[in-house]
Amino acid sequence: MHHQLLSILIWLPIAAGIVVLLLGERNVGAGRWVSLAASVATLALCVPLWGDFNTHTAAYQFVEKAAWIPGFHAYYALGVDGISMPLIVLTAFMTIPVVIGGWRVITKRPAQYYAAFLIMEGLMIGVFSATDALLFYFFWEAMLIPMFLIIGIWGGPRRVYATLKFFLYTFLGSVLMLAALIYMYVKAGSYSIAAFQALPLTLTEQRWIFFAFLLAFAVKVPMWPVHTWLPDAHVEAPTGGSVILAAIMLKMGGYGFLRFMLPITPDACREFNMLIIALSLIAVIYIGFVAIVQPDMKKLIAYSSIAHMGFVTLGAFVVYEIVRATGGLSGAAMGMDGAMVQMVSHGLISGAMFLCVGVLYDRMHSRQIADYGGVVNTMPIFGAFMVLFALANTGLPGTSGFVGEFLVILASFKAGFWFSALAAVTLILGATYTLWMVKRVVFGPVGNDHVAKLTDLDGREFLILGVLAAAVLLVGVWPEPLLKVMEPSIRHLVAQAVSTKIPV
Amino acid sequence: MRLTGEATAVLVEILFYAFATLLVAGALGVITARNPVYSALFLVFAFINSAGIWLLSEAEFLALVLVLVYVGAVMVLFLFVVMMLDINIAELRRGFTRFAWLGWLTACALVAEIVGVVWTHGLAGVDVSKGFVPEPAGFSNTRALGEVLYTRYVYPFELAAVLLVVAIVAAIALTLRRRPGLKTQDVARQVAVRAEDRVRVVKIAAEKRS
Amino acid sequence: MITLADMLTLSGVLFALAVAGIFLNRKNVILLLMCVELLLLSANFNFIAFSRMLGDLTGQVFVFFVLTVAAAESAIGLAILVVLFRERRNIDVEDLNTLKG
Amino acid sequence: MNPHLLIAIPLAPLVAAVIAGLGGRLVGRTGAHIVTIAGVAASCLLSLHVLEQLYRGGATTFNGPVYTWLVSDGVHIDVGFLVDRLTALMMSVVTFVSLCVHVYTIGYMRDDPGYKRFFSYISLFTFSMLMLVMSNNFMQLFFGWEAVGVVSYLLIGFWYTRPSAVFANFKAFIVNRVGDFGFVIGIAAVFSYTHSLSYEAAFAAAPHIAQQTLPVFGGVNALTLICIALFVGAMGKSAQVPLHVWLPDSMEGPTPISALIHAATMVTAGIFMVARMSPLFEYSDTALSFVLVIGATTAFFMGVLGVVMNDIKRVIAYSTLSQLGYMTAALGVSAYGAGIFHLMTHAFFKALLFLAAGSVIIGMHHEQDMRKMGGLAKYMPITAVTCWIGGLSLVATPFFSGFYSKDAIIEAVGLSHRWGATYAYWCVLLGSFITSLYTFRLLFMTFHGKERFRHVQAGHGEGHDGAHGGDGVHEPRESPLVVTLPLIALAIPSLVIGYLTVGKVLYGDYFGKAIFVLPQHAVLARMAAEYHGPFSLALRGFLGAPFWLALAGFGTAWVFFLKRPQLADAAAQRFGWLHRLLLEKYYFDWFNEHIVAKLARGIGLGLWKGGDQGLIDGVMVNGTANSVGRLGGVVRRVQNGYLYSYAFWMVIGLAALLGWFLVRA
Repeated sequence: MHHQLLSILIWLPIAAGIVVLLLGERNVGAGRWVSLAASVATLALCVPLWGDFNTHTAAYQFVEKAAWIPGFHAYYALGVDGISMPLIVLTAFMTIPVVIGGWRVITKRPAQYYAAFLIMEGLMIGVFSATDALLFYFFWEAMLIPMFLIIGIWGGPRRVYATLKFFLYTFLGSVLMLAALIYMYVKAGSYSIAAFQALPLTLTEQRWIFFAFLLAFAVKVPMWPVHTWLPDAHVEAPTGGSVILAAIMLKMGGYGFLRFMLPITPDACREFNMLIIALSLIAVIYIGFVAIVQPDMKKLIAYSSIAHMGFVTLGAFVVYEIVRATGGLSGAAMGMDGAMVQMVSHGLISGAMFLCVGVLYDRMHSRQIADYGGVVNTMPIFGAFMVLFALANTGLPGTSGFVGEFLVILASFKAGFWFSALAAVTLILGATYTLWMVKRVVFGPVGNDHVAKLTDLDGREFLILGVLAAAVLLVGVWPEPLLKVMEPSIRHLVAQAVSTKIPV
Repeated sequence: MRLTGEATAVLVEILFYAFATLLVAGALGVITARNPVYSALFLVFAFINSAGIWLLSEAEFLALVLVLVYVGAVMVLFLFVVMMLDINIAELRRGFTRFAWLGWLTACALVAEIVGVVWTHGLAGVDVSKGFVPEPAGFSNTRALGEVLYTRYVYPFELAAVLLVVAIVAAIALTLRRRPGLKTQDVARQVAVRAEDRVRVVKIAAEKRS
Repeated sequence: MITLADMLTLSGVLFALAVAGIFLNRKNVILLLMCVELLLLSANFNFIAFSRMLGDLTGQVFVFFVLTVAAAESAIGLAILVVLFRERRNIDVEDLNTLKG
Repeated sequence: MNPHLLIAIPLAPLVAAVIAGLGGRLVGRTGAHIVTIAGVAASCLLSLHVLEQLYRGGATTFNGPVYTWLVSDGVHIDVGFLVDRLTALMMSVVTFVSLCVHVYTIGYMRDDPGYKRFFSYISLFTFSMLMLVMSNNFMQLFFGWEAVGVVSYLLIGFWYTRPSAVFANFKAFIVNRVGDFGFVIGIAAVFSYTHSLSYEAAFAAAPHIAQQTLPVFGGVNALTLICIALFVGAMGKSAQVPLHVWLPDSMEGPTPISALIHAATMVTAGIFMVARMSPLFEYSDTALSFVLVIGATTAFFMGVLGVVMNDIKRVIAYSTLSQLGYMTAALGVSAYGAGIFHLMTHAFFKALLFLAAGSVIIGMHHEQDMRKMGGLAKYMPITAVTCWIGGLSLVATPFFSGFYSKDAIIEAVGLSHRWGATYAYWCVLLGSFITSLYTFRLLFMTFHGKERFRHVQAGHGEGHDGAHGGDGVHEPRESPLVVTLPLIALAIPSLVIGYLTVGKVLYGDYFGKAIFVLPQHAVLARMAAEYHGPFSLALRGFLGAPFWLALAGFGTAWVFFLKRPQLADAAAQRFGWLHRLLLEKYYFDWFNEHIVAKLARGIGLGLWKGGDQGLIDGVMVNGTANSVGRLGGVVRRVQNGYLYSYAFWMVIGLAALLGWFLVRA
């Protein structure tokens, strides 16, 4: 069963999605249970994926290969290593709260809502497990369609603008990536990512490919100049859409950096790493300030996501500065470990925070901070969860938010004092904007009579937030298992990143 | 009297230039003619001259086809249409002059370029100065064409036929007008008639004769 | 004897005249159709010139087909003209701009 | 010392906190405080047992991991304990004071709806403080550091319906985070040299790092940068001058937490950390001078503010700031032992003062303004006596524990030759006059003199007391036993602990290897030479300048606030500007709120509106969309429907093509 596990992980949710679609709007009840069963089953399948994962080798595991388009030498090749496996588990883990979260709340065409999410889950797992570049690209573009529909149909008032902007932004980036992939296919003869990683390329070629990949992944991360689609997409997306967008889709960019840019164009990365580091630091500070003044809760969390993702790109690209500054490699792997953990933890935390905002939005249909005040008086349990996730968002040690940032700050100091100092500014800014929001929303006297009529969490919401809180605390208190899984792959990636591929 | 080989060449050349100038004059006439009928006639004149040239270059079947079929049918069609539509000629003249200079300028530029290309560079390796190879005495252009036409080009030939049929059908379909009042026989409806909607059995009470 | 250059020059001149005819006249649709005929004629000149020069009959066969096409085209052109005339009572080119962007 | 016993010490309060916090209905109010008190009591007994083991039992220092937190890039970062005499002392102080506060809270928070939540928080705090104190690596130190900050955030904002409390806890957390910003950079710097986070790796590498220079700020000495960065963290937590603004506001929280967190334990975390990092600090003189100057400045200038405050808890808060300045000054002159010793004695008498103030507040039905008190000694004898003991100990009257620790610091600063020592000596010396001035002002205004609370009630009758309804005047009553018992329990050590332990802890070799002092800096060793027992030290104290300054403070306070109170108001009028400067707390708060906060919001708005919406969205994204639309408009005109114009463009194209062909061929 082992070597079909990834295919099952991909196609089970998609099949379930189609079943729910066929069940249609009439028997939505059945549709809900089918989608819940499918998402739980997918997570259950992740147990053997993690359990039987061999943590001593950087090679791909659970490998599958079947002919797909013989004409292009493109194969249906799947495989998982330390970098992609945690993200697959995160995808499976985060879909369940979305399905449960939308149980009562979604009234407009719920069957299609669930179907869209399930299909998207399958496609996202596909992106992470594809080891054939064309298959990766296929999943990468296909994944946009469900999200496009989710934001477009179930979104807020300005949803059409937001979803179009989201789609065009991502699509523009990834089309250039396709060009780069084709170019490399022509040189390498096949689409396998391993072949691309081994393919010798001259510096000019690497530069072009580097910038093609950079645009595609920078939009996804999102990095500073191309980030303006995220706040709009989040504000207009339904709660479930926001959770998946923040928890998983932003990780695609980070995953792309680690999987494609560093191994395939190491020399170009070495040449432009200051650019990426500068953009990441700008993201941390610039977006930190911008987040302070946001009147809308979801926009604030969206901006905080951009700031946190700035750490991922910083951690990934600090390796070159470390080599330049210290000559050695010690600390480089720590930076990438930090980037990976930051991705997983940010997925959990921002997903949870969007669920919290969703809980409030379902009751009061407003996302403006000004409309709330003293929510903890009428919703104490919710208040506790909100404060916990807010503190996790500021990077409180003991929660998962701290692990990633701490490792990146430690590693970036080896590269230079100012990298670490500017990155550490997030401690202050993060605390300021998150806790200022918490102060105005959760604490204080009861704001208005709407707040007085709020009802506390019901069973379902308590279950979701409880599970997420447990996950955040577990990763924060004991991150060892997460790091043990990715350690060999990160070491292999560091070796690839510092090697040179220019044909002599 | 038979002309010597070299003399015939000179004669051919003279004839060619004569026909060429007349042809150009005809074409010019077509464009500048005030009345569409005149331009149609100039066109006919141009066609005849080009037929002449074709004969000179020993493509006699085509020359004849051109004259008989083309001039005969198409030009007549043109004249027929021009005559049928009572276009007021005065009104036609007015719009001609505004862009005249620009038009002529581009036409001359075009001519200059074509001539320049042909005369100076030769068409990528084609030697333009070579003349024709005269056909052997008993050679019949028509038979040669016939053979080629019905062997290698049968399929395009059939297609051309189909094309013409389509053209006919299209022309008719476009211009056919069904006048409303026209009583035409509609066989289909006649056949489809049933007894009961024609014959009605009516019971009328018998009246005493007064 | 007739050289290729002469034939090509002649067809070039004819072609230029026809094109000038097309965009010079502002009024008359019929003249447009005639100019198209002239264009085809100049094309035929080239065909015959090359066919005779290369000694290969395909050029002439092609002229044959060009003529059929020209006939069909002018037939339909005139049919359209007639319908247009019935519709508009005048056929000057100035008014025919409804298909603009 | 078996590790399981050590793990039990922090774990007991944690388990208790979880049970009390999440237990909810099944634990009930009494159940909550029983569980938490049991947890803290167990932890306190175990700590005392460990202290006794280390002190006399001859047990060796324990330094071992508990579990591996993570392994990254070959670096083992784990949760581990380092328990030596310094840790044992701190553990005992923390758990003892926490126990007293737990018992005290039963009385203080009796009618508060958040009863269980409060107990859960204070035992969670004890857990965090113990993790901080017992850690053997920087990660766990930082974990404890932030956890303590979070719990103080929760506790300051305990009465979350009061906007002032919610603002105070937000401010406290942010200022702590500014300190932690420096702290994390210090840790990263140490890590970059030792490639490990454990203490002994850092201490071993200290001499080597001292020779390194960092290319930043024009080549600064690496160790100095590390020490100053770590000290910035300590400044944030122990409220030294620029980052002290949060402590006075944290009085918004209930009094027990003021006693526990903002007097005895949390604020001392910074002092403990510098003492723990003594092997690092010793090698960098500039860092120690920096510490000395900051400490001395805080000691003097914060004390001065204590004199003008009218809220009883704020006076004690500023006194805490001033005493923390003393401890930092002690650290600055490498007299780490004196700093820790003062920390211990201060923990007792300051907690005592806070709890006494709390008892006064309960007695006066939540009235905190000293101007509405007076002559309470008759009604609350035990509180008065214990408060007097605390006050005398604070003022460093000989034989009281405060004397032994504070005088030692003043003497140590006097003996030190470090840069800034003279400035520090004068600050610290005048500080003792200021300390006695505000302490006796507090004692006289609260317990003696005219009873000012009576006519106030008759006057307008509203305010807190009115809230309780009731007809005539409420006689202030002595607090119940459960409140006064901790007072007495704290009064005893405030009185005697100094006398008993000064020989061994301060001048003896109590700390041993836990605190590392370079021979040339060993100020305490020189003082130990003239030490002949606590009694003779106290007698000599009577001759020392600090005692006479304290006496002068007593006299002025007696004249200004007891004999002729109107003199104080007259002085306030004459020195109007000085009075306002002090009332405005040197305009620190004004500066933070108006300059720093407004600037941050301004930058945020500017970047958001200008940067995001204006530049990126306006120009680049929507800009391109609109320009495509406009371009479309232009191109559309070419399609004008006229056949001849199309033909014209065709010809132009043909001509161009032919021309190009002509030219190129």
